[in-house]
Amino acid sequence: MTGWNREEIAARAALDIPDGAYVNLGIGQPERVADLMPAGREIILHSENGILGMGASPAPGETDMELINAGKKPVTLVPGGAFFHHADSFAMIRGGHIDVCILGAFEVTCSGDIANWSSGGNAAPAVGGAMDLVAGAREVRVIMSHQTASGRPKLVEALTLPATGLGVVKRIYTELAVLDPARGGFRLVELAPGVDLPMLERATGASILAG
Amino acid sequence: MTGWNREEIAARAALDIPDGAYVNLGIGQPERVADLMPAGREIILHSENGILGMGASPAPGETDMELINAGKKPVTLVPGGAFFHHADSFAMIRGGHIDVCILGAFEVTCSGDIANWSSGGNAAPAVGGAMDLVAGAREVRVIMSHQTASGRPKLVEALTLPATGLGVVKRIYTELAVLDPARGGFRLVELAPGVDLPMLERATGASILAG
Amino acid sequence: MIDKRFRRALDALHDVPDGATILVSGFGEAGNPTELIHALIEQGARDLTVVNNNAGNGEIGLALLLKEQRVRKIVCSFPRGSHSHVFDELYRAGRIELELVPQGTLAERIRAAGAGIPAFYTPTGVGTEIARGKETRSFGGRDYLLETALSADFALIKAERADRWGNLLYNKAARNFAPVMAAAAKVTIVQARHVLEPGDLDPETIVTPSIFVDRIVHVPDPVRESDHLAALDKARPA
Amino acid sequence: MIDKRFRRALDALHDVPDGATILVSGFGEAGNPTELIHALIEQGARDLTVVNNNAGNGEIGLALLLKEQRVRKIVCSFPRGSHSHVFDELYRAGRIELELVPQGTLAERIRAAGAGIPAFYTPTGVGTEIARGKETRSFGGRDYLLETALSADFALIKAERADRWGNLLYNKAARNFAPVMAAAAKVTIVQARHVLEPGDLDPETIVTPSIFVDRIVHVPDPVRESDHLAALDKARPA
Repeated sequence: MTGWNREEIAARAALDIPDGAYVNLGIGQPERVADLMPAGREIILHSENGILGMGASPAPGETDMELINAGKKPVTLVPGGAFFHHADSFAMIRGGHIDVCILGAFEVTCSGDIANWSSGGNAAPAVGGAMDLVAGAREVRVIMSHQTASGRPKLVEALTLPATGLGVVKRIYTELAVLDPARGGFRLVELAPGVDLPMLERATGASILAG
Repeated sequence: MTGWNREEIAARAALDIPDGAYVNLGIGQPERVADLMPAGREIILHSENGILGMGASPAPGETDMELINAGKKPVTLVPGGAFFHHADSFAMIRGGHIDVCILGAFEVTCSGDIANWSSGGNAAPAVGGAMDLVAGAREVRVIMSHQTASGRPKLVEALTLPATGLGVVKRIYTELAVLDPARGGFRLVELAPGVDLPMLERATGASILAG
Repeated sequence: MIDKRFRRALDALHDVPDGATILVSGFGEAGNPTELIHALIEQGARDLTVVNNNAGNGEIGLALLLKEQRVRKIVCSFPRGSHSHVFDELYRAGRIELELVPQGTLAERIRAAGAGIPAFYTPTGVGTEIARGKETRSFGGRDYLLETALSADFALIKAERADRWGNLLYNKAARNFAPVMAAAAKVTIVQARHVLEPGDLDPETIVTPSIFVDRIVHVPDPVRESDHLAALDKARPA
Repeated sequence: MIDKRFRRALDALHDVPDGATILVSGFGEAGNPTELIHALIEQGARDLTVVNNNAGNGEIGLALLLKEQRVRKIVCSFPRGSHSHVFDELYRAGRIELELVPQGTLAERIRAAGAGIPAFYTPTGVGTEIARGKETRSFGGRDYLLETALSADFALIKAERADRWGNLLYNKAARNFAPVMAAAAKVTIVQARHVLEPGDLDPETIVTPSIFVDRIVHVPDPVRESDHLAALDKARPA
């Protein structure tokens, strides 16, 4: 087996979250992070739809469709959690109160630009809270697949899709590696098991800066 | 006895408030209106410091200094009342949700201009919520004494003091009369007992439009 | 006496004219005033502008209103969904106008309308297609966009508990847009699971004070959108 | 583990530098963090800018901070009061700077700072001395003033109940400015009558979520300003 599976990527991203952090989880892959919190830390999860202290997925049969996450899937609330309205929720985001946000992405560049709201074409665009998050969170991280289904790199030198934000992404988690956008390329932080540097370079649309 | 006393003025102002109205009471004379609500009506009083459903003054010995009105005096809360923070309180005011506000004033003109925040001189000015109220309430009314302590008219043609708002006052209650600012003078709505028109005209710094 | 209760949803919606702008609460399935929207379908108003975070799911509530072609324009942040086929088809066919607004800007524009703020600056969307045609201005060395208040003729919202005066409490994440929408419309209509008397709600815990609410309809057992979607999935040809 | 509790107020205030801008909650007597202010006096920071609705009463709390000449400038809406003699004298002597802000504009400027809004337009103060030097702009045929966010280094606020994470509830009209101030400062310090564990407060009723709070000091029996003022009045020469 080569690389991390989806659960392992989310767990790897979770591992980087410090004790006491307030963390927003975006739609899609990042949602899994809520189920993979490292033991021994108090990390407070924020969901854009008005939840602080979001917990893991509920046990089967205990779902409540009025307690859902940004991806509209049922979640739970931890002791110490709170509910609030949308303007207050985005005051937290826009006001710089979120320590870390973890987003999904269509493309990320080595300058930290991110595209995740419009895939072009005639399908309806859907921005959600992503532009607020990249403008307001203190640190923006991304969980994404390394390439498209058809094998095109998603870590690139320049966006081909409409930008969500420019120069904002600080770290990327994929099935192949953990990488940081850096001047002129992506700096390698960690390779997934069974992945070597040439393999990573072939799958990436920009230089890999190793070491 | 000539004219209304302070209690009677406040009661007269209260009488004009329709059933179901949301009413803000300003500092000073208007505070008394809370104690003089006409029977048989549900009128909801707003206090700028975060109260909707403000009630009358508390019985002696039942004061709570964390339940006070805009003038910092102890009040009560009626069933159906609610507490909220200052930004929400002024959202109610600025957002046009208050049906009637009743303010005190240093001067009001027959054009509806009002001055009630700065008496000039070297005393510190104090605007409070008055400018928000005149900008946001659907109808602005004033309870005031007709003249200064030294006998100068306070109902005038043009302000001599810094304005709180221009063209906003719709009705004035004094110890002598109820008056509406109108083009070219104050339109007489009602004379207090024992007051006649010449008396009112002598005490007023602008024309009285009778009938 | 203040009594904002209406016996039937249809009566509470009697005066919605063609061309009205309507704020609709809800995020995903949580907080959708489905029964009020169904009454609006019955009522007949058309050529509507609807503001909601999403663009409807399945063929119920907002999606059904869209399917009945009663909506000229939708203002939302995230129209895509696993069950947004009604919107998707109308959009692809060019039969509905979409104003896409970042979610925080959407919430803040509605909040501004309720608070008497005609416009504000926000960092959200600077340097993106969302900034197109908008004023950009620098404060303290950072660029911001000017965004304007988003007010409406009506708001349709869902609450957990209401009293006769219109004080409201919500349930969990079903709160979402309802409190800001309640304040931003000329007429705010609420469907509430429980309707009580003034004094029954703790004044420290009221989320929407009565001043923002105009009409209340008691809907004790609202439809569950998830049941509808599950049935829809089951009926779908394999 | 998240534990924002400090055993002593003085420790919670250890890093307030000279020249700091400090938001102080309270309206009249309700919600004043008197014990935190007294700790600030002991701590020694000077040349402060203080934001509060009023300018202190008697010779306690904010009035005492003023009396000790630790405040260079005060930003408030209503400095006058029946017991504001400390401020009155400093002001008349030209020994304190006053920035007078309409109360709703004050609340909204603080709220904007916490919400990442650098500036907004408001109808309040148009055509008055308050408008002097401010941009006026028309929206929909009405004039508005541009007002900017009012942020701070520290906020000192008083709450009724706090949990270890920093979730807060208030008591009645003592809530006033505290929720918006908590969000607008780099460091928010709370004095709370009761300090509990996460989960002890109902998540539907929390007014200030923990994300806005940095430090908590347990002050179970705060001083009552009205007792102080009554004693002051009694001692005053006839």
